[in-house]
Amino acid sequence: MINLQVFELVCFYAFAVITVGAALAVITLRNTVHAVLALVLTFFSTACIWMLAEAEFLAIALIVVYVGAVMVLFLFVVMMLDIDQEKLREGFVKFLPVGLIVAVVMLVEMLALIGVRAMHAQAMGVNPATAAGQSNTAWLGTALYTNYLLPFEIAALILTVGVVVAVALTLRQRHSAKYQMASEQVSVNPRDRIRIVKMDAVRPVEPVVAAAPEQESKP
Amino acid sequence: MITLSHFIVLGAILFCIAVAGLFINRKNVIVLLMAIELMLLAVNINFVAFSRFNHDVAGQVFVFFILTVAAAESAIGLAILVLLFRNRSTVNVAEIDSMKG
Amino acid sequence: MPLSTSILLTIALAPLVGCLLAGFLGKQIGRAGAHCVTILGLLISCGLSFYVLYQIGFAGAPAYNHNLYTWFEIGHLNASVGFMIDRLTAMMMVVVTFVSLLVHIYTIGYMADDDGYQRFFSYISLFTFSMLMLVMSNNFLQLFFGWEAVGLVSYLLIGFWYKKPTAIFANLKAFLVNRVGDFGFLLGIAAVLYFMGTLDYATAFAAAPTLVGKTLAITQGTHWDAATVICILLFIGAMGKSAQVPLHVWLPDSMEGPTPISALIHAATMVTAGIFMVARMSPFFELSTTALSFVLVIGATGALFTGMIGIVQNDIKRVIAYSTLSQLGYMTVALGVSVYAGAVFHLMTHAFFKALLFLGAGSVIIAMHHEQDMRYMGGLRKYMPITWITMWVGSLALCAVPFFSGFYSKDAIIEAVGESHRWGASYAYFCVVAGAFVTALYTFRQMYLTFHGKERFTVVEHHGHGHHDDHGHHEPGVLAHAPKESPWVVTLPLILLAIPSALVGFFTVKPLLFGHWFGSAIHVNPANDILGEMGEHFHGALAMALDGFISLPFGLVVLAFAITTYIYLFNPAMADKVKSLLKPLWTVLDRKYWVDNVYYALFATGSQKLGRLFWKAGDTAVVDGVMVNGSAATVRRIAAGTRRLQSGYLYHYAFAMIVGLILLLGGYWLIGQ
Amino acid sequence: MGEQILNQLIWPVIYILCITIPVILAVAMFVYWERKVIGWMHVRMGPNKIGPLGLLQAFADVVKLLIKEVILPTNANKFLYYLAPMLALVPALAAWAVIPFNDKLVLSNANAGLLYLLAMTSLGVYGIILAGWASNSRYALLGAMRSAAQVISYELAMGLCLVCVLVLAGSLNLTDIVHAQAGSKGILDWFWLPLLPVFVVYFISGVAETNRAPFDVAEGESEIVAGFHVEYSGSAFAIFFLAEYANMILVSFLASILFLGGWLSPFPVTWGFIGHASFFWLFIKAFMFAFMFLWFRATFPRYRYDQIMRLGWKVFIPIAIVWVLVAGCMKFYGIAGA
Repeated sequence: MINLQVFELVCFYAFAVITVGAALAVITLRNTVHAVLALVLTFFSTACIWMLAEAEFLAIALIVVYVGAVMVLFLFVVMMLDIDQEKLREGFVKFLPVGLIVAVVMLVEMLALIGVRAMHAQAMGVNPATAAGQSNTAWLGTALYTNYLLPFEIAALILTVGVVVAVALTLRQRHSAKYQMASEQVSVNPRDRIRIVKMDAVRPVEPVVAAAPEQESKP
Repeated sequence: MITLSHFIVLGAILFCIAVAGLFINRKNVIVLLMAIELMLLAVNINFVAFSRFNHDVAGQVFVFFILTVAAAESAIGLAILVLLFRNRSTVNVAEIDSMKG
Repeated sequence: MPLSTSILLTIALAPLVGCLLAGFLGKQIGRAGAHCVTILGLLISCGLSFYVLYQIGFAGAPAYNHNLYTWFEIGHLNASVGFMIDRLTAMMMVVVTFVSLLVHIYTIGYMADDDGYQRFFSYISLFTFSMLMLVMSNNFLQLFFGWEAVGLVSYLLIGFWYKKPTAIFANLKAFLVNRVGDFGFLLGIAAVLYFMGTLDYATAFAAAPTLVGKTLAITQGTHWDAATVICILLFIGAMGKSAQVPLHVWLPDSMEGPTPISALIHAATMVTAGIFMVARMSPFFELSTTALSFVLVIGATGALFTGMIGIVQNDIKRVIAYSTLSQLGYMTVALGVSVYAGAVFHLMTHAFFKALLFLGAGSVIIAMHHEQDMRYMGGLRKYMPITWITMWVGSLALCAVPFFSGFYSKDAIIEAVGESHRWGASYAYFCVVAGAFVTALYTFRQMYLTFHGKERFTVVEHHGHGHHDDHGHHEPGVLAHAPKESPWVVTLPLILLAIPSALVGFFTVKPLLFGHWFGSAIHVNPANDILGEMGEHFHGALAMALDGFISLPFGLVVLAFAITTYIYLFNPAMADKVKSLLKPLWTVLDRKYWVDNVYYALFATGSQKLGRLFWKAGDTAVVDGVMVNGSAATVRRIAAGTRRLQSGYLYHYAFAMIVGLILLLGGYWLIGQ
Repeated sequence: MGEQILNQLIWPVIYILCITIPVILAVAMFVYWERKVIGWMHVRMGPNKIGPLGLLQAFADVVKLLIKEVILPTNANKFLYYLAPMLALVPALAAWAVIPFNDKLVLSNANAGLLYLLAMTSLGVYGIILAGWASNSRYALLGAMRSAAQVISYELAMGLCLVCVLVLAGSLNLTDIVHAQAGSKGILDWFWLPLLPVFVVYFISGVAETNRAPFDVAEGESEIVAGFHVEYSGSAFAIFFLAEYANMILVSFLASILFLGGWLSPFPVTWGFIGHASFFWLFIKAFMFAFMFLWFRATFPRYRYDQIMRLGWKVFIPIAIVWVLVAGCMKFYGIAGA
């Protein structure tokens, strides 16, 4: 008989291992594109872990927002910029020990604070959303649109500003490109373009010959 | 049986990996940005876990906002990065030290 | 019929309107517009002033005292703007507006070529407004406002030719010296407020007797009589404004301003503000014989010794300026012996004849193309007869020749001093009598040098006429054109001033001096009422003049006339002989008793040294060295250290953050243990 | 124990196969159908040699593709080059997990089914990008960039259209969405009527999202040869092909479910037999949409790239945003929606 809890635990460990492994890959992989993909995997497995915590909405939101949008942006940037990978790797080995020491020290401290051995035996218990008779999405949505309405709107504003800023930063006018300016073409004035000259049909006889010697006789 | 500690420890490990990433990839801005995303993820894991175990919606709401703001942040960060690359032809942090005192 | 408020307001504000129009719209309305509006304002003001004088002085209207506007109230202190019009005020208003009107007219001719024409008219109208506010005030605060405002205009007008360094120096000097006096004046007002609790004249005067017996501890353990302190402080203000020794030094230098200003401000009106103020404060001064003696001695000293300087001056305006100082001394002496009416009477006559003299001098200066040195004049009589005659009228009035207006006022003062038994009165009597001699000496000398004798200038006709407005002449005594009589706008005021200079004393001496015409405006203790005693021997103006011919002062005048006539008309070489003979005395006078030098050494050099000390020790060392540069250097030093932390490398900052986080976590963990 | 393994592991796998195999077969037949239809529209015969009426043509193609060599371009990133087709296919197939065929017939009746769909469609772009980049080819990279940008842009419009639907339905569950369209008036109860502009936007966005004509600049033959999969051949190319057609069919099904009442009959329930709900209706509707894909391809000239982006950002997204408000109002005032 498969114990559901054991199954969940196994799943958790599996995803956790994938998450940690992918995260390690993110920081160690030589190729930045691979690193980005490793990060995508990290997000993906984290989303699965959140599923285990029955936070479905956030799990999917994580995938939609991060995997579907942000990481694609990363990929775009990484691919489009002509980056010298090797130069960026300089000092990797040199700083590896420092990084490891710092990370380990910090981890030990954190674990000590959390109290690994005690392993807070707080079981998951009842899903609060189910207890409230709602799906997780509805539970979160209700909270968002009632108690957290103002922060929600502020977040919307931040996103808008973010869009504007990102566009404003990267927008550049290409002066080499040639455009047709429809408005200018339409509003052009004929008189600016052509000049209508009235001329006699027949060239008049010029009395220049007679006048010339008279001018010369003047001092 | 999954307990709260499972999540928190996972979060801690992820965070420390991100910190280590900051150090060993000290030249590549893109990886630095990704390390920061990892840190945020670690924090978010904790939030989700606490929300789930304390039966409090606030944690998940907070994660929602973090996701939102972090998305905006990385968009702007990448925009700056593109601009930087356009002007300096590098994403090497070691060459970006105009703020040096 | 009581006076109406609107008339009084019109008197005060008409010059202000003229001032604003000429000042702010000067460009738009042009030169003619500027002098038209200001003179119109003055005409209205002057005409109404005569009407007020008639109403108050002769038609029996009651004195006017009302607050028109409350500026602010703090507790019991009520600062308001109001008018107090009694006979004293009414007379002052007439003097001020009449002289001012004539000066306005005169200015048209005098300033015709000046660039600052509109500005000048604006200033003198502003001055008239300020002076009217001063004399019409019914409280100390408004008095102080007017006091400072006339000071301001005086400052502006002395420095009217602001491109001339000497003018700037002179107006700065006037300003600084007046500050000394004004400081005393302000302290006096503060003392009045302290003891009386009010700034209103009527209330304060009514409460004046309560001052008796009150003392003030200026330093620990000393008891100063309150009335004496107040009066001396107020009088210090008068000393500054009325140029009394030792604060007289600014007045001669103020001659740097245009001549109409010298006539209006530095002879006729502003400098007499101090005299007016003391007369107005007579209820206080009568309480303190000490203060009156102080006034007496100061005035007597000024009357004689500043006059003596006038003898050796060569600048035509400076002679008159020292004469003004001397005459102000006479007025002050009159105040000192409680003959306030005499002081004010002399103020009035002096205003006429001194303004006349100044304007006459101005007329001469115009004719001489802005040459002011009398050594290069002489014989002008035939070129400018009107100026010559009117100047003689003014001079005779100044010398107190009987029948001229100056005689009545000055002789009354000399007589009153002789009658007085106040401490210092004998010294003062000597001074005023000797002063009569000195006055005649420098007056006749000036007249002879200017109008009589040989012509000491040469006329060189230039081809062009373009140098007319050139103030700086190329060579002393060389003129481009022959001198000629001034235009009618200049001579008309001379004639109009010559008439009162000659006649006003004869007609007004009886009511003003002996007829208690001022009534309650001037308060004199019965014990001090010298005029009353003199009035018993008074048998009319004619008799007084006839008596004057046999008095000692007139004898001295005749003597002086003889001496100067001999020297300057018949034996010009004698002047230099006398000069070398009395070389030490001449030097003393020429150096003006070294007062300026002493001041310069004491205050200017002293404050310069003090300033240098502050500059070196305080500013350079402490403020700059320690506080400004020091703090900057400290910041720089700290920054130099911390700057190394700002490597500009992102990972260094991240490292710092992480280390901080590790330490935080570690500390938290340790505490948790 | 064994029963549990059966229940929790074996059956789901069988279910998944029951969906994926028909989808793959459907793709094969759809390709055949496409060539036929376009042929008819061009007044040609289309494939007619292999099998009766050329019915086996698609299988012949598959066999040909499978036995062809997969060529790895020089300096290509081998791992990503092979990973990319799978990344393209997996989301395309995984999305089917939440598609309900009728009341009961659904692999996972997930609460957040619509969200899941969004997530899966957003993943599809990875396959494209990685394929373009890993090929180490300018054409491929350019095509990938164009395609990815296009997909992401139209995903926004599409997502906003879905928001309109879920506002009216009040649920993220696809089955519930279909139920919300049930009513006595048949076709008039479906969401296409109150959401008509959004319905049009959604389907056009779906066409653009799958990089189909007239939005197929990513693989525009005349410009950049064949876009991101220019370097692919053999089975790897087949997988991309499979993913694209699976996506087309998915979009057709989704459009039917979201706007045309899924398995509901267009006729009122009271009309007896033809008023009954059945998954045949769903298939008919989906077939109609799928046919329109082909129709578009045969009919319209290709858009220019900037025109595509302008259409997405400046026309569709504003329309969808406005209609979210309109849908909210309709819901609030009870005009439409459950």
